[in-house]
Amino acid sequence: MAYERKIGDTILSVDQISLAFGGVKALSNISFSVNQHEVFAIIGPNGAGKSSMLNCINGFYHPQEGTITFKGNTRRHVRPSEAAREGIARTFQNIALFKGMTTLDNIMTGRNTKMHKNIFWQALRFGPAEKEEMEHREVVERVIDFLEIEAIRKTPVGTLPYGLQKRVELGRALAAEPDLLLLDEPMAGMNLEEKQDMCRFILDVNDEFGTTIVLIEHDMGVVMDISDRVVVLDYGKKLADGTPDEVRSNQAVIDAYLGVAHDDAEE
Amino acid sequence: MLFLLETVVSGLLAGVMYSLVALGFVLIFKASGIFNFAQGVFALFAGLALYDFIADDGWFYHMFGFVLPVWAGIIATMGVMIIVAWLVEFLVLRHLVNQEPIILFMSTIGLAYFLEGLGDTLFGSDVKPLDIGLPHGAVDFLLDDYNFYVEKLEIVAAVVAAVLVVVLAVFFQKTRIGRALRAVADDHQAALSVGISLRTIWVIVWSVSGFVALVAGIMWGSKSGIQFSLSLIALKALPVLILGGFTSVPGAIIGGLIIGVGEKVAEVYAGPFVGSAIENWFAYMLALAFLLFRPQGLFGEKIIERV
Amino acid sequence: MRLKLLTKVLAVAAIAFPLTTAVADAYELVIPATVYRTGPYAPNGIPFANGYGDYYRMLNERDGGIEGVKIKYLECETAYNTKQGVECYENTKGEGPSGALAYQPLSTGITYQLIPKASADKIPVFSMGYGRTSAANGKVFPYIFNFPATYWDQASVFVKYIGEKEGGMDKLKGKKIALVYHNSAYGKEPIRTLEELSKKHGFDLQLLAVDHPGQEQKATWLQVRRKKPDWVMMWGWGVMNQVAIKEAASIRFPMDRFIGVWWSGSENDVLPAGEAAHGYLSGAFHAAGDNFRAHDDIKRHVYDKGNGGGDRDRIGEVLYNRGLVAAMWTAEAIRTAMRIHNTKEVTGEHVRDGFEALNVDAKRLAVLGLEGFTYPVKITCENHQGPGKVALQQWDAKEKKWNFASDFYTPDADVVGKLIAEDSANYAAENNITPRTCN
Amino acid sequence: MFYREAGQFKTSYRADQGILTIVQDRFVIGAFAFVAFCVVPFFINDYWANAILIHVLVYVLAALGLNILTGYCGQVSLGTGGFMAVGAYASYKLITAFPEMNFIVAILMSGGITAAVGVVFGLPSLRIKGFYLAVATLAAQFFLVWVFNKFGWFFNYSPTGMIVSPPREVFGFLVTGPQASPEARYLFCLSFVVVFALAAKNIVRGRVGRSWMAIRDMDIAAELIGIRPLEAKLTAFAVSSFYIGVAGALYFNVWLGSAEPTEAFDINQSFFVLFIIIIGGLGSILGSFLGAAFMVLVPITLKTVMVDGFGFAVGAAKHAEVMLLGTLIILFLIVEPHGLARLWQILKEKLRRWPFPY
Repeated sequence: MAYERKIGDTILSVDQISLAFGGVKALSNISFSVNQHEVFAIIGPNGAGKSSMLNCINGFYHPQEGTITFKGNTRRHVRPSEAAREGIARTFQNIALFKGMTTLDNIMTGRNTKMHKNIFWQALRFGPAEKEEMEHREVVERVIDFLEIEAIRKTPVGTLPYGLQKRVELGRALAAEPDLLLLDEPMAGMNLEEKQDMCRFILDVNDEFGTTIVLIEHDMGVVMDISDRVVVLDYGKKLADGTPDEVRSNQAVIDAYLGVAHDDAEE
Repeated sequence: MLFLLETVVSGLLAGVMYSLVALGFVLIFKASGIFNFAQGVFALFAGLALYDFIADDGWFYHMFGFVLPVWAGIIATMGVMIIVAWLVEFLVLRHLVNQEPIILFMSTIGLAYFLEGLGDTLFGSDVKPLDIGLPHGAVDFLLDDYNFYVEKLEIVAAVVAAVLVVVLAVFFQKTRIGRALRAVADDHQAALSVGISLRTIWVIVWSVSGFVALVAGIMWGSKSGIQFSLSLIALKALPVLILGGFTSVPGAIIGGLIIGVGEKVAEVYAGPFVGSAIENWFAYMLALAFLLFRPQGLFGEKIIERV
Repeated sequence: MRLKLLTKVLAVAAIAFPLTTAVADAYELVIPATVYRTGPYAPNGIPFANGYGDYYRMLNERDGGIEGVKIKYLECETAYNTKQGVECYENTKGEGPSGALAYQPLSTGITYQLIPKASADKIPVFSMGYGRTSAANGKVFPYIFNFPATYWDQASVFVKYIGEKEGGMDKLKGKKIALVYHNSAYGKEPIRTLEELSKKHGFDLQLLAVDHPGQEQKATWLQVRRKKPDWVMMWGWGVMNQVAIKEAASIRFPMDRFIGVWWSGSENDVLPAGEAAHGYLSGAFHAAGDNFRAHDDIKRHVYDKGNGGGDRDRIGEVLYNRGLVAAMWTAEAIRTAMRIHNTKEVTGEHVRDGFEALNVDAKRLAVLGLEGFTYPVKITCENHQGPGKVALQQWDAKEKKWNFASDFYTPDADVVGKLIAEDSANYAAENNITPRTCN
Repeated sequence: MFYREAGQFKTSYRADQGILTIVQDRFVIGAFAFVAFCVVPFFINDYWANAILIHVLVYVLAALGLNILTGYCGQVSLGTGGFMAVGAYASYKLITAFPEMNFIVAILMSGGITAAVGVVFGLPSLRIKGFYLAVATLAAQFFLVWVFNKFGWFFNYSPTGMIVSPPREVFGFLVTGPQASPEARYLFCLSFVVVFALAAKNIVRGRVGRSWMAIRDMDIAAELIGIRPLEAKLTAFAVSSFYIGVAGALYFNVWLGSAEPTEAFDINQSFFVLFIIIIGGLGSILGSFLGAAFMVLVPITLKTVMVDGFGFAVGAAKHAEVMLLGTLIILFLIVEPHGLARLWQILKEKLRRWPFPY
């Protein structure tokens, strides 16, 4: 169903990542790469290490081994704020909005890394700071239009329903105009209509802004439908990667999903 | 060398006195997540009430014409503290369920104000010498034979503190109410869902910490007389709290000992070089230094961050 | 006791009685008092306020005021807090046609606060034995009075007393004297003087600060044990006094070598320590006890009518008497002002002149019913601190009363005078004040 | 009926992001400003200036500072008293060492010095959170007060450690010292407060303010969208301390005129400012004004009513006042935990719909 798009070179490559909490191995020797302009899905059962993987990519967890190369910069440890400044944005499994702020302000925080007027100009506001603010407001308004959330612009996000909060969170990530967008279960807990909307937004983002997307999702229908490539994790290990069709026919994946008994010694 | 030992022992004993105050904070924080600013005023209020029951110029004497013996006075005061705890739950906490910690903290400040005014109105502002027969003065043979000074009152305080901790531990570990308390401390929602009444638990916890406040009030009050300043002992407990962790009973004791020894040794040995009266800020700096390595306090529960 | 209970009941029932009965049309002498009956220092503030107020109430009842003009005594609660003192001052200074006639600020912070303000408003401040010591220089501080003796006088008198007990001032050389002080402006007052005196006499001065409130003094007394001073002086306040005396008793420091400032020498301070406080010394410039005619008058004219400020059986406590003597001097200053300005409608400025011409000698004291209660005081334009004499009183734990342990000593004028000149000159320079000339 | 926004359209983002977007609001605030600047000075006397207006204004400024740190950035601090002391002592040293220095410059520089000190004591906030941080800032409180009490250089070696503010002029009007007129001192403080409140409002609705609030609401998520916690927290500490330092300088120079560290800047000062922002409303500029007015005016009103109105004995009145204040605080928290500012907002919402029930 995907559009005819120009898939570019590798933008992100994950190389031999291992992550452990105390004695528990969350990820072991994971490698894959994501190409520019791609919709890339990470799937796997609960506890497979999907969120940990995202957390490694944007620097919230620091893997013990392996490297991550983003836009040609190879690193293992990076602070999350620096990852964001390099162009990685994300949404969260449990919504992580700023509850005390309005929708508009939440999305404006996404522009923070792109605003540069210092605090003295801001205290004065009149003049350059205001001009800068207005420029970014326009960008944010485009995001708001795009996500069709104009009506809740001035509402504190804490009071919004779940589906809308998810949308605002996506808006905040989009406002940063990222090169790589990480979506952690963007459709969890949504009904069919909301899911359809969300799919549309994701594909539109990918299409209109050319943003590379890495997403985690449980709904196989959705994943197989919208992603270009899929990587399957299970118990911290990579089972397979490839196009949806390849993955669908992979025996290991089928076993994992259909619940064939695990060889525990493998752990 | 002997003097250093004396300083350390004095510091440990002073630390026990701080722990007595800190314990009350810990109990309430553990069970309800409330930082009870009124704990110091509780100690004052309990002391005032006790004095009133056992002295011949109080309300009690005027109303009934006799005074209570000390043990009965303590029991009667405990009754007063239970009533206070119940009123606090009924009039304040009940209406503030699920508010942010800082709001609850603020409400305890309102409570502190109220009790301060009430205590003064009911019992007057004079210094009330509290003598319930606790020994005080130096331990004679040590001072006479070894020139080593230890205060009797503080030894009593240490023994009382030890007994108190044991009693609390037994209460928490072995009794049904204790188990319920621990359940509430772990997770309010879960505790509620298995049929534990949060309100009852809160009344019990506040009563217990009222009891701890009474003990602290007796110990500190025996030293200085019962007076308004007693409510300020809370400030001595704060560094102990951050060092030991807000949620740990052993933390309150160990924290108290560390702070006590640390500040006394610093004051006696380093004080003269940098100018005296450093112990107040030194206690906080010491606690701060520990915090930089363990941001949740020495015995506090580890803070796990997730997204 | 019954009365106390009654007061309590009244307070609880929120039907307190009016302190002053205002007569709208007559000229009244407004005397405000910034008292502290609440807060950590209330135990000290209450007896002082009672004594201060009772004396005025007695004058009103007995003599119809001062020279027949009623006194309007206004209390304002500060809780020993400077910020509340500001409100009290502003609230009371314009009261009545006379305006406030004299302030008794009763806290070092409020006194410093009022020194410039009251001077600008031309209202005398009578900080009796406390506040800014260099205000003794009337040329720089025309509206501030701190007689009969200052902290610096007192420090020098204590050293004299110690010298006498050691067998002569030359014996002070090499002796160790420790100062345990409240770590605040008040407590730090005597340090400069003692440092000068230690240079002069060659004793070794050890400074031990105690932070507010002073409930925990382990470290301080450990240092006393370690350094083994021969004498300990204390500039303490509030709970610090009680704890210090107890701690000193515990380490068996001899009480008759432990001298407190006159704010560390009341019944409140020694009673919690019980027998152990026997022999403890403190500074004093007036007697303790209620065996003076003025006390009888207060009982008869004030307490018998149920208008007393406190408990009848606490009349005559040290701090009560201190309030009383402050009221007496203030009233005499107003009387003097009426005489020299030949008017009954005196203002703050007149009362300032009254203070500067104040002369309460032994004869006058006898007339006032306070014979031997304190020593004669004469104030002049230059000298606002008076004679500066201080005696030592000693606590008798068995009788539960204070007795004089010495005569009134005169201070070391050389040392103190130099320091006053120096500090008041600094103040004048910083605040662009040209000292006035006195003639 | 009268208070509504119907028919008021905004045609630019600029207009939409104004502070007062409703005409009626602008009118009310304008009227307030007019009265404060042009009417009050003609009626002010010593009592109103010293006991009430300057008192409130100084605390508004301190509360703005603490609100930036606690209300907007979520870092609870109990070091306010200590930081006010830094501002006060810095200004004292500056104006006594350089008598010719412009007084406004001296005050702003004191704020700058306080900001630097604030940043140093803000460093632990990177690791320590919540009440642990609150108690850790007490270390700053006690340490700073100790320093100013201990080292003679700070108080020009006066024998007691008391500092007294010398008379200084601004535009030819005395603003400190006993001879300064109440209107001059009031207008001086008012101007500071108005300018600083506007600046604070501008900062909190711009980029910096949003990053503070992001840290407050969810620090991890804030970091993951590119906000550097170090930078955000330390700017909050710096700006907050700057405000508090200026407040401390005004508190000492213009309001009290003299101060000693152990009493004027003690721990109660820290608590008092914290009460103001909680009662007024955390994260609200208006709340700082309402809270300061509440905490200053309520006790004075209670006292006046009880002592002057009913003739209570002062001691009993004080006890009753403390009890009533405590009760009021609890009552307010129960009625509206988000403070007076939120109460005001709810009132406006109601007014907007009035006279219709919904």
